[in-house]
Amino acid sequence: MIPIELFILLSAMLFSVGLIGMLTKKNAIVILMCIEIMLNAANINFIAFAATYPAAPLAHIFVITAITVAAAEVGVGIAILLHAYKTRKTTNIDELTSLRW
Amino acid sequence: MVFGISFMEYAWLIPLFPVIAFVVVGFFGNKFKEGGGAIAIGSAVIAFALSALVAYEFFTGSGDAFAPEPFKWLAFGKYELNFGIYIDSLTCIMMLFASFISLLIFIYSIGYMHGEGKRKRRYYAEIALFLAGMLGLVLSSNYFEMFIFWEIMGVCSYLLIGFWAFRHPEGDEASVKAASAAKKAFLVTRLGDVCFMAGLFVLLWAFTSLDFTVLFDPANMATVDTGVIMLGALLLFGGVIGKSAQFPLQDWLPDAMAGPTTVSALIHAATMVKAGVYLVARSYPLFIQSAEVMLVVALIGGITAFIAATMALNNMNLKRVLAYSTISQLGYMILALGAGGYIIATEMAHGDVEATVGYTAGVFHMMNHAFFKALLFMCAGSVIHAVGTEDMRRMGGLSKKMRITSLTMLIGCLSIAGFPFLSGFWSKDMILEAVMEPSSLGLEGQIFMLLFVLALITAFMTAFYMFRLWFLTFKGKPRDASIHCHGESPKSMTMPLMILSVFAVGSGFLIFLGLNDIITFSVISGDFVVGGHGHTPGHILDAILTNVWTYVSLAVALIGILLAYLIYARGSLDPSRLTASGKSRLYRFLAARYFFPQLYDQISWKLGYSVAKGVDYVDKNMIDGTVNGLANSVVGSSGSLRKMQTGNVRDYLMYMAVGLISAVIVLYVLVTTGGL
Amino acid sequence: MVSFDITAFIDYVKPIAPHLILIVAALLAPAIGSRSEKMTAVFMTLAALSAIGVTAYMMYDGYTGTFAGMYSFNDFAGLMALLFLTVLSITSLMSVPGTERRRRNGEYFSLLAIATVGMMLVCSADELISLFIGIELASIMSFALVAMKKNDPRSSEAAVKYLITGGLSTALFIYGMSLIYGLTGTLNISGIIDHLAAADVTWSYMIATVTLLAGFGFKIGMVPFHAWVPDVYDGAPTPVTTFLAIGSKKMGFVVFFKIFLMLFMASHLITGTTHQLQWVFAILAAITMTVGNIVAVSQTSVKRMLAYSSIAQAGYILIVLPVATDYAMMGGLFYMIAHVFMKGGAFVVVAALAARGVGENISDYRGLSKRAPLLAFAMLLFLFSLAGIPPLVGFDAKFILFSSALEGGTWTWLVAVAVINSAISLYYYAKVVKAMYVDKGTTKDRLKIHFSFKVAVAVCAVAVVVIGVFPGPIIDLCGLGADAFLHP
Amino acid sequence: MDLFNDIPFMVLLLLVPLMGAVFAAFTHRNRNNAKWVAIIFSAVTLALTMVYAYVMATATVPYLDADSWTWIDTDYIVISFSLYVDGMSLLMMALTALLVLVVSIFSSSESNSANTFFALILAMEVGLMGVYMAHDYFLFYIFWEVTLIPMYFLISGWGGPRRHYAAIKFFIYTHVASLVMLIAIFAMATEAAAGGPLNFGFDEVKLALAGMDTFMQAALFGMLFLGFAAKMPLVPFHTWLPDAHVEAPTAGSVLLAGVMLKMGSYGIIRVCLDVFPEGAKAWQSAMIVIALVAIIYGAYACIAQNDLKKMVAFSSISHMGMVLLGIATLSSIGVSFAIFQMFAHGLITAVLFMVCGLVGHNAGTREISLLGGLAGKMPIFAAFMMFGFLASLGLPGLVGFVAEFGIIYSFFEYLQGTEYLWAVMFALASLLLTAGYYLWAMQRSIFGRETDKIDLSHVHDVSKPEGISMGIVCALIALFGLMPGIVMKVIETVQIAGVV
Repeated sequence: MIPIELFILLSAMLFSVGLIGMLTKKNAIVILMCIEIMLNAANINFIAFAATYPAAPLAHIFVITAITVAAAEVGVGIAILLHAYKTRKTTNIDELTSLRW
Repeated sequence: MVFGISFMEYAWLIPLFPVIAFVVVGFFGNKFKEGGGAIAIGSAVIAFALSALVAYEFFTGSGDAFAPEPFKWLAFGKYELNFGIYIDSLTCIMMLFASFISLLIFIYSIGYMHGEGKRKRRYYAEIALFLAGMLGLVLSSNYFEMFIFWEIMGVCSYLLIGFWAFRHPEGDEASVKAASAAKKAFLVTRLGDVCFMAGLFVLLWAFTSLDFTVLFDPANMATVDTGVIMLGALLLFGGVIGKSAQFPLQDWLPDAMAGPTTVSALIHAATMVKAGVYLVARSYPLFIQSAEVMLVVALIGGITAFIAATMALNNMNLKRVLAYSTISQLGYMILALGAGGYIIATEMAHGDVEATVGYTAGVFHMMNHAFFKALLFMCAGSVIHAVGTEDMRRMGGLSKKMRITSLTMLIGCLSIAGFPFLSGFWSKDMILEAVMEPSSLGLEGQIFMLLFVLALITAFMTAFYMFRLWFLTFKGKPRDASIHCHGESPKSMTMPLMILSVFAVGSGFLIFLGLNDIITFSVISGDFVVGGHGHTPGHILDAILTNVWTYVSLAVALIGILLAYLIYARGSLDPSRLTASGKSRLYRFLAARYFFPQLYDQISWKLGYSVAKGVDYVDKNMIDGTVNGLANSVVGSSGSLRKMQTGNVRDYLMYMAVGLISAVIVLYVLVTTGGL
Repeated sequence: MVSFDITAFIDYVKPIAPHLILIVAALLAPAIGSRSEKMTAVFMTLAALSAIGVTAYMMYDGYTGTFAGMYSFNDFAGLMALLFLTVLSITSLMSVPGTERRRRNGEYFSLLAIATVGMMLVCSADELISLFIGIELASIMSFALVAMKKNDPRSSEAAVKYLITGGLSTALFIYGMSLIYGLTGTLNISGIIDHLAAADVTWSYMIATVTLLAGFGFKIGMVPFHAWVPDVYDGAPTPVTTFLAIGSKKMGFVVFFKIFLMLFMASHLITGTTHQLQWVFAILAAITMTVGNIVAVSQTSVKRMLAYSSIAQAGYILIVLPVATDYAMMGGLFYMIAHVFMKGGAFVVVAALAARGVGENISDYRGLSKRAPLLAFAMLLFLFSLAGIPPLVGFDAKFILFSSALEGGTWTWLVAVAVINSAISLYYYAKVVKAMYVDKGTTKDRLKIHFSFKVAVAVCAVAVVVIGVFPGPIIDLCGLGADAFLHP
Repeated sequence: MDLFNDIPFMVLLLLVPLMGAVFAAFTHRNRNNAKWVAIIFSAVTLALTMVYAYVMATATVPYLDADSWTWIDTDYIVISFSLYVDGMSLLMMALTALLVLVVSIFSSSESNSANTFFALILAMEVGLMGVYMAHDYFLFYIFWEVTLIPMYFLISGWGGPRRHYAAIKFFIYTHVASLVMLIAIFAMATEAAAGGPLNFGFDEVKLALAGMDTFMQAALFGMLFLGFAAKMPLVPFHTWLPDAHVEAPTAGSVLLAGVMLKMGSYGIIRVCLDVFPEGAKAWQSAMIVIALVAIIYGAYACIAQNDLKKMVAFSSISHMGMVLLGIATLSSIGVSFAIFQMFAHGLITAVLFMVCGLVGHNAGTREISLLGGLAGKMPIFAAFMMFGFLASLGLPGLVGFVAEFGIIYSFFEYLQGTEYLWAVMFALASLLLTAGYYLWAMQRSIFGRETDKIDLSHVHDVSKPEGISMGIVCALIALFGLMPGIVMKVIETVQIAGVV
């Protein structure tokens, strides 16, 4: 059996990748993708832990819910980005700085 | 009892009538003729009449001080402050001459202030209150009450000295000077008043009351530490120094000449400055508890008498010379009281029984001085009224145009100079005798010897400067053509002059007509009566006429008169020879009043304004600066913190990430260190 | 044969009855919205009011119950439901004159209703899953709501920012939840609390709790997870801003209470000492209120100033967490209720003025007392209430909350910080008051304010004054809520 | 008289001005109705106060009245609407009622949004009355803060050129001080509650804290003192005052200096001394030093001022220092005279600020260096100014003297037997300094050369309402100066725990 630490490590790495991606990327769509990566890191954790706690199967439900919610979020997100692109002609978040101070 | 009524019970009405006059004139004076002057005069008449009745009743009575149960004014803790009346012989004399002279001055004012228009209302209201203050003060049954009237007089003098503090008939410069003089008078006397107040504290604390009946009771006095009484007495004397213009607070009085001459007469002759002397006389039972206090009193009196006389020597302002002479004469009175008290104090300690004339001399001189100084001031006022200037250098030869004035003023000058058998002669010689008395007492005796010499020199200088004044004003030729003399003053002014000159001549004889019994002070020490009686008229006459010093002082005075005559009337002596044409250091020193004004200015400037500027700087820059600095730092940090909100969402994400990591670190630190 | 037992069904869904009302309303709203937006708003307001009625009745009845083992109704959930429903009705009311949205769209109200349902679900959630669903429901609806001003680039920019930062927060707390699950082996919240309270604070414990903290801290605008707040509040349509400020922020607090407050109290029961996370919360509370207040000082836009003040207010409410007593919890609830009316009222005024063309800058408010006296007076009440001037509700709230923090003496410094902040806040509130009342405006034209704004403002103003003067019943209610929450 | 016994005076004294404020607010902005509303309602309030005073004086327990209604009664917090009036409260209330009436008359020519102006003044009266009656810390704090708002608006709406700065400074500064006090109140209540529900009643807290140890007493005393000190204000927490006064309209200044500052000293006596007698002893020396510093510092600052109103403002600081000096002796004499001084200063300072307002309004400037010889053009004004200044410098026969005499005497008595007897010199020196700055100011402003720096051709003297309002106060100054026993009889009944 694969030790649980490896899963945690994997998820932590995924999470970090997502986080770093969010901090460094300028394109809003890429950032949305980074968020998805981070959500998936959490999902991996849930599944891995669920294996160690067979008595509590709710974790799987959580994961499925999370995936659904993430899909919805991305849906709304893309819509918003489209909207932004319509009004601002850009999805580069460095240029979306009219609201400040 | 007169007419079956005990007027002493109603003595509180005496100051009340002038107060009523003050209120009526103050609010409705312009509805009356002469700004309500008649009302003020009427109140003075009533006050004088009542005083006379009360005095008559007192002198025909048992002679014990009359002190009815006072009105409880304010009670706090175990203390009680009362309002009441206290009548003894001193009270009677004081209120008699104060109300009488004030009455004359009020009448004189009708003529003197005639041209003041609407401001007369203010004038009569204020002098009425002034009189009320003086009468209240002499009738007071305790120190607190006395202090209140004392201060009321102070404020009246402030108002009256500053009567021309705006729209002065002589122009703006004079207004400015009057305003400054009024302030100076109030502030300098207030310095004394603060001492007085401290004295009240000490006495109140020691006796839990300020009533004379309590304080002067030997039984109560015995329970209090002598040092405390001494402190209290000295602090009270501080008040006297301020009010009676004694060294070193004498300098307000010459400046106070900025007021109308009637006011000067009122302040100098009848009220205000006499209040200080009265306080010493009144507080004799306290003061004599300590010889040291009396020595201080005598010293201050002697020094004041001397230096004020020197300042008068070369002054050319008619009123100022009189002002200096007032200070000098007040010094005399204080000196006499101090010397007499010193004897009593030392005698009480030794148990000797001997009489002293000091108390009698001081009070007697106060009375005489009231008459002749009122006379002198009113004469001066008459002159000023006629010529419109106070500068003696611009006068001269006025005796032809102003016969009554010049004659009455001559009587005044002779009296103050101590010309034989005029009032000043008797009291001055009694003072000299009183100062001489303790000179046989050891080390302090030498001090009194010195004081005696000072007093003698003062007598010479007094004669000299008074006649210098008289000769410069009335004799010789008019020195300034631009000065036009209106001739003699109206009746309302000359009448009081003539009445007063009678008193200036004759009031001295009262000492042989029973006054010596009235003005006595005695204290029971052990089995003995110290101080008091033993001065029969014959004794006094004998003492004065057989005393060699009487003739010495007389000679000295005559030399003074002669010198003045030679210099200022005959012109056979050129004063510039003595003074190096006014350039000698001494001359300038005297003209600058011993540099006292500069000293006052320096002190008030350094201790007042400079410190104030410093405080203001601290307030604006440091304290308020801190407040504003704090506010500005908030606003400033707001400005910079706000820049964190760049608008770029990646920065926001960064803050979140940094926040996350720092939170973990903080938590780690907390966990490993076990919490804060 | 499967018989349909209607009473059994009602009993079954009773714990989520208010939610169901809103869901039905949300489904109907687009249909109505296509005909008349005004009607939709009124409809949604009525729906919210009927939900309020149902909730109030259930609370009055003393009802408690659990739906599907996931959502339970008790006094706390009921109280919070009332709060969110009030928010919904205020927001709906102020959305009637839809000048900020060009097209008729009933779905706007649907989104509002669904978001409210999400918030209410959070309050009654017993499990992490239900909690997560509630949060996401509210969040995703909010993302869309912020973008509702269709042609306004500022609105879309705000939405993008909200989306991205919100996404990160979602990622953070879901990651935290996964670690928590790993640590405790359960998704039941009370089970998690029992586990964590007894456990040693390890690295994974720390990372799990801090990621949760950061994720939910985002919702309440806790510094340094606050940076979206001013931009989003500024860019969003004012009704949505109101909704976010007085609604979704409270949801964040509920989550904090559910996890951390319970954790602290449980841990205190076990160890008798202060949990280390309490210190973290205390520090964050101090930073939050300070930053919020200080930055608010230099704002020129009323809306933005109110946004920063929202951050500051969140800082005050955060005091509840370190203090962690029944009294503090009650104070926190009271503060949240007070905040609904005072901050809500202020935003309604801003919206009402914006609807008549008055700008959002403080300088635009000059001379307002002459142009709209009652509105200006209401604004004055709201602002002074926010500043904590008696006898308005904001004062009572601060009074209770701050006084709760002095017990034991550990958090006196926090009260001192709060008090200093409160004084600073007076400066920027007074600036607006001064503009309205003291400064002379360029025009003296009377402003005609739409009726529904008037109603909303009046409701808030009356609440601010009446609760301010007679806080007793609300305190009792909050006490009930706190009791039901802390001692189920 | 039984006739009056059933009247709920305390509630009426809050309600009548409140009603007045509402009425005044709704009168027409440009008509003259507001001033009549203000005058009538404040006159009714004053009359009520007087009747109340009479009723209290004749009651079986003279000068003591209390009433309480449950207000907030929950498991966590218990607050009652508790009112309590004793001699000190009564005096301050009478002063409030009087000064509100006086400023209403004085300001009757106010035409700029007169309705709001008079509404604010009456609202102010509600707050002030409330502060002096409240007997529950919650209530006390509410009224305490409520007074700030009308004053803030009065300053920033009707003030001078730098009014915004002054108003916000006043508002925030005093608010901060109040908040410090609030923390202390929380701490007191928490300490008193000992785990139970927080009860903010004065009596309950006092009872529960009776056995508190000295350290805690001193700490809480210090915090409360800080709050009250900024209100009084004492150096160095005073800098809001000169700015506020300089910019405030006359009515605001009169109320601010006349009754609002007294809230601070009232609080010190009512709360600090009464609840923390041990704390008071611990702070005694510090209080004395602060008081002396305030007295001397204030007086010196006066000398340096060029603005007449600023000078008067600083003189308030000096005189309120005198109040603290009386309090700091912790003797019944000292505290009695401190209360007396609060009353006296309230009257005197009202005249002073009205005088300053007049000179600013009539001559167009209050800069002393620009004034001079005004007595010629404005004799009545000059008389009022002189009266006010002389009263303030402690002229015997006027009310200020009695207070200062008593306070300095109590200080002197306190110092007896210590080695610090010389300290009384500072208090005495202040009398001299006070006389100095007042006389100097008069010399330069109303006496001497008629100024040519400002146009005096249109200057007019005191108008009728102004004269009436100042006359009333001046008459009272003289009345209570000549018969201080009237006031002292009321003060005597005040019972404060920390006072021997």
